[in-house]
Amino acid sequence: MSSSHAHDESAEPQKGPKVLAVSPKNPNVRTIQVVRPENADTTFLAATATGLGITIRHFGKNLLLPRKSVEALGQGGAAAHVRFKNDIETIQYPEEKVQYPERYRGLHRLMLRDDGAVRCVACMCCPTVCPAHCITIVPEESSDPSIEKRPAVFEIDELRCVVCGLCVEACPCDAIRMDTAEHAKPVEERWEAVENKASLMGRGIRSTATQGGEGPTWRDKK
Amino acid sequence: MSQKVLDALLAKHGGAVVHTESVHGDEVAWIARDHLLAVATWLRDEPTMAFDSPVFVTCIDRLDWRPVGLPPSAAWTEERPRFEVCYQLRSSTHRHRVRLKIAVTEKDPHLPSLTGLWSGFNWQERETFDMYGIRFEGHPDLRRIYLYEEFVGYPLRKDYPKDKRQPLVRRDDLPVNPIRKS
Amino acid sequence: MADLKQLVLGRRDIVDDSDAEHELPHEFMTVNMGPSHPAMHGTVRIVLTVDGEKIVSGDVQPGYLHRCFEKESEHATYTQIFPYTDRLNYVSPMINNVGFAMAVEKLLGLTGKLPERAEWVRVIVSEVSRITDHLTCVGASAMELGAFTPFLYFLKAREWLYGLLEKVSGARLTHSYVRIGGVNKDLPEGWLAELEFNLDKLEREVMVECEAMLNNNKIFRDRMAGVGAMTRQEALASGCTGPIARAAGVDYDVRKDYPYSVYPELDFDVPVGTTGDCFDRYLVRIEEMKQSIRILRQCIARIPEGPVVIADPRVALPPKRDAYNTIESMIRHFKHIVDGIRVPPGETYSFVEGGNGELGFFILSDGTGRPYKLYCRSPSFVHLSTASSLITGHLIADVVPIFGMINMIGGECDK
Amino acid sequence: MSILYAILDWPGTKWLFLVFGLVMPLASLLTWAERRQSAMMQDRLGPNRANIGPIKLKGILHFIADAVKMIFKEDFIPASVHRGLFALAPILALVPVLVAFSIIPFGPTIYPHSLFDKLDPFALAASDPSMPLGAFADAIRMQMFQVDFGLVFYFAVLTLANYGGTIAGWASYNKWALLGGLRSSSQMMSYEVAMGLSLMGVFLIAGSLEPGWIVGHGASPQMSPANPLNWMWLWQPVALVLFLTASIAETKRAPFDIPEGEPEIIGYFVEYSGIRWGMFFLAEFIEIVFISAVIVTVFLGGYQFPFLDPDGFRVGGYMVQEAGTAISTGGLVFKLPHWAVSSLQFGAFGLKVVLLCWFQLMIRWTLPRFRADQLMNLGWKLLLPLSLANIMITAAIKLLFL
Amino acid sequence: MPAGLAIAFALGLGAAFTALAVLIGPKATNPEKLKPFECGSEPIGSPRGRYSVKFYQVAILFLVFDIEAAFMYPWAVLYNKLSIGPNGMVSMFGFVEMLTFVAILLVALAYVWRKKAIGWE
Repeated sequence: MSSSHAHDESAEPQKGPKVLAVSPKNPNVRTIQVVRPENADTTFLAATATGLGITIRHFGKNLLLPRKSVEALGQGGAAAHVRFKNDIETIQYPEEKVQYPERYRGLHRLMLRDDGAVRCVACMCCPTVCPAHCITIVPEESSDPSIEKRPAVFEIDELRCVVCGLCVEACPCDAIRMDTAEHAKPVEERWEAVENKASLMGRGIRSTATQGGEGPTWRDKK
Repeated sequence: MSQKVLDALLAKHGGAVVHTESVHGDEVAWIARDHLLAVATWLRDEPTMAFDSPVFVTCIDRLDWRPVGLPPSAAWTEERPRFEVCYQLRSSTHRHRVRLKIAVTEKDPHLPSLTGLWSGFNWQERETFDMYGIRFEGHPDLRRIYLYEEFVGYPLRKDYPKDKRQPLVRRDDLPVNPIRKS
Repeated sequence: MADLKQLVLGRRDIVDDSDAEHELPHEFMTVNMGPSHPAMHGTVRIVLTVDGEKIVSGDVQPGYLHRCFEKESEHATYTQIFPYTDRLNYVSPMINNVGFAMAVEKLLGLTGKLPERAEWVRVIVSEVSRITDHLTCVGASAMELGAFTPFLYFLKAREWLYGLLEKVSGARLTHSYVRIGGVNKDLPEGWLAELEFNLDKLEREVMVECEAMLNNNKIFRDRMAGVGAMTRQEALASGCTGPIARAAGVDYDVRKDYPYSVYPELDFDVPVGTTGDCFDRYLVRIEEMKQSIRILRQCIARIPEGPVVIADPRVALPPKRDAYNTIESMIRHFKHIVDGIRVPPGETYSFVEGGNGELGFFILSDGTGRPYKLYCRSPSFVHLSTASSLITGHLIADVVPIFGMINMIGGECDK
Repeated sequence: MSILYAILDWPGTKWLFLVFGLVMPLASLLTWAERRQSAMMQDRLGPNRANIGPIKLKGILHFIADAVKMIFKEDFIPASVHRGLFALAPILALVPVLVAFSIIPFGPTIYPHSLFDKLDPFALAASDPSMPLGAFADAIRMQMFQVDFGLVFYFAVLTLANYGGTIAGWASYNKWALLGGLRSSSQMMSYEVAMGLSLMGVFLIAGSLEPGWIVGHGASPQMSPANPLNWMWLWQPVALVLFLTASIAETKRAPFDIPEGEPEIIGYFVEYSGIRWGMFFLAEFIEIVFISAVIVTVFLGGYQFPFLDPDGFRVGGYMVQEAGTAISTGGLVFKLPHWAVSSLQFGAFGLKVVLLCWFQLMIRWTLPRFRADQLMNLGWKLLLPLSLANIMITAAIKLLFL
Repeated sequence: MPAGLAIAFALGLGAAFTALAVLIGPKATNPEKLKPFECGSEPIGSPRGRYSVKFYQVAILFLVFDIEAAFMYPWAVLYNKLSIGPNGMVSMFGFVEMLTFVAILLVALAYVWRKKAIGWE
């Protein structure tokens, strides 16, 4: 497998893979040949022994050592450097829940004004941009003279929703958000998956993005 | 990028090439339908061309073509061929690409198949047939590929409504068990 | 002694045609493999005609997952297409996002004008996606060959990477992260360090273990080597790209031959195989994962600071703060949402190196906010078209590694 | 009293005890153990939820849930199957393994009247087994079926297990099942030969086909059968590997699970569901236990606890012949009563069997699956010549050192 | 006799399981469910066709080799006696006899191997 002396006339003991070509555009981009284990390198017994060595090590480790904490599990591989813990990655869902990342797109919610009214002004941006056509808004005149319109009906069919987050981006007044870190609930009937205005507002909080808001947005970040 | 391909094509097959252009770095050559096979064979076998690899086949349906910002003359009219079949080719040795376009009329949507030259076009031509109803003559196995045989119409044509429904097809031909029968 | 030898080995001077002559009559059996079959991931039907265990012919029929990507795209704005592209190759959605965005940017004339950090972020997420793609492919193939344990080790690592992509984009799989003119959001704080840690863990633990369990394993090797071999000529003529073509010795990688984004600045190796069989495809994929890790390490070291989306009002949404406060931005915001990004009339074919090979988007724009025509050159579809000839002559059991190493992704193949 | 002992010594009692007291629980537990163990190997948790109220036991109760589920599942028979054979196939798969257990000596001979005495092997050898009364009367032999052709009976019976898969495949009127059945029969046949031949070396050394004899005497008459060095694993290592390989192939489990080969052909039991499928499944797990029991009996000293002779632990003893029986004596002895010795020996047998089951599961989850032709090649072109060579080399060595 | 007992008991157990299935299991069939399962597609052709002769070859080979192996059991058991000649000396008789037998077996194996009757190719 490694270059034998018999036919290697260039006598250039090369380490690493065999280089077939070098890209003319970038000398550091090379075409290499994959190292193929030869037939002689592979045997049934050795392979079985190697494999068993690895699996038995995992088995022993997972049998003897305690599990990682749920916090560590939710962090993917990064928090795995908890010492003297086993490798088990399973999260037992209803009892153990992972911390979703900040950007996690979960169930929608409608944000509230300071007086608890809905922030949405029924501008129809989100139903327009939604690729799944899952948002239904019926606008009505707002009782507040400073606000033109508000949604009389605001429904999101969470079964149709593809959770792309375009509605959040399209909202010009921070009225709809997906940062609830909640899944769509399992339902028995299709209509139960339709979230109405009350349930969407029920999850809502007061928006911090006041008009004329100060402070850098994510796009201004250096 | 590969202007020399178009130049060579014009020089060699001037009669077959209707028109050439370069858009966004892609070289396009309109080829007359009857000369397609000859041009394609030459492109594959000529060492300076050596288009050894197919990239894709697709078709453009110009039925609603009313481009915004272009003069009305650019819009599609009944007199022009409705379909354009695009063949994109790639050369692994010269690293150039070319797109062949063949105008195909609505009444008689057929053109010679290039499957015999590049086997990779087999399924792609079937796909184009399936979606646009273009018949590739000489194709060894021109069947629908994504859709079922009973499907009515060609869904990617512009006159096929997006939400058109198809009749439900049932197949009930359970073979009779010889043992139970006896 | 010579007689004994003759007795055992048969007479050399007599042509041995006994097998051909005296074969008892038997019938070929036609059997459906798929669509609902454990090995036909992504629902494909193969109508096999078998002689005992040997495949005489196989008619591969995709289409059970047809999603009407192209028809739907013609009715969606360019931004709305991103969620659809997520579902093309659903094990590496970021690359699809990037590929589609690049095609639109080419029509807009924005190629090369993106903020530098946006390009680097795109490369980082693409390469992470490429690793997840290969992990899935290699792991799933190993699992279908009965090696369930390496499969779960691979998936464990894939889960870490998905977790990272989730932190960036907000979703594990359907990221919809890239936008025309850049990306949606910048990388979170400390994300690169976490990525580096996970890459180390992947390279030093998972890949080492799995290679030890698979590469030199005679059973695995025998199942893969010499199975579904494809010559360089066949690979080229059938339009194969990506790991399958490279395994057959085709030295073609879009990142190397038509470098895009920041790939010209990066150092990496393109692995190619010699025999073009399933084992070479496996090895190429394993090596590509290592190269992707190498690329990612360079990216982590070199990524510059700066904005991640272009400041061009034609393509990017105005910043939220401006949309809240200034009427111009508000109007632009509405125009953007309602009309979509207006792309000048023209057509282009733009391609990137996807997880499975050349992933191209052919877009014809008529100047509105929606593509007049969008065609996706999906590598899985091209590769699957070779499956019929690859499985012919092999045993039924060989369909599994061949199909696994073609890595047909239903969403991409059936579009 | 002696009627009680007669009932206890009745082969049927032993079979019931063996099957319902040992094999079925172990096989059922294996269905749970396989899932838990594979999970542990693969960094997962595995099933751990089955519980009855507060009794959780890490999901051990899973096998009960499985059984209940399978019994209460629809007894579903597709329209086009051959009904008689369809119903017969799972029974045919299950019966041979259960029958084959009758040759396994699963414990020492119990002398109920001297249960609390420290056994004197010399007195035992001198005693007349036909005597109706006395300390050694009413002996209960922990082996149901003691015949000279012992292990040949096992080969013969296990060959019948072939029919289960084959008939299931044919009766199902399903092409995948048919392929599975054909694969199953050709695989079992191929490995049957190697399996039979691989044990020939053991028979050469022991000079007997009777498993009880092999356990009771070991490889060499110069050493106590309780000495681990006297067990066949040391004398026939090649045979051990060959037999293990061939018998894992006989159980039709990975890496030899091509008759099932889930991702390829779905297996000969595609059309089976509920308890009928469960019988195939159970047969497979019983076969694991059985293979372990055979290997323990033949190669690992059976019920022998290391250095535990019938009268207690002994280090540095020697063998003497007394009334045609080889008895270990002398050395440093730690005498134990008969009940303690017997319990330890039962325990040793159980532990060895469990360990081998564990090992088989370990292998199953480590290796990929063979392809049909590679499997054939391995059986015919590697195992068969190797076992023939093993026989001849064993015979030659035996000739030289006789 | 004990073997017959075991067979009877085991058959009884199998029958009991089947009876459980028949008695307890619910019945709810429909025509779709009663079709043979072929990956969700309509089956093409019958599975009762004549299948490849290669499967039979294995069976024949098995018969040949297994019966030959059966001759070895008595030899193995009696090997001790065969190895002691009439004069109490070591006798090669048993060994040579079996060596010849195995050699013939190997020749047969080599022939079958060469004829590609084992495996599927």
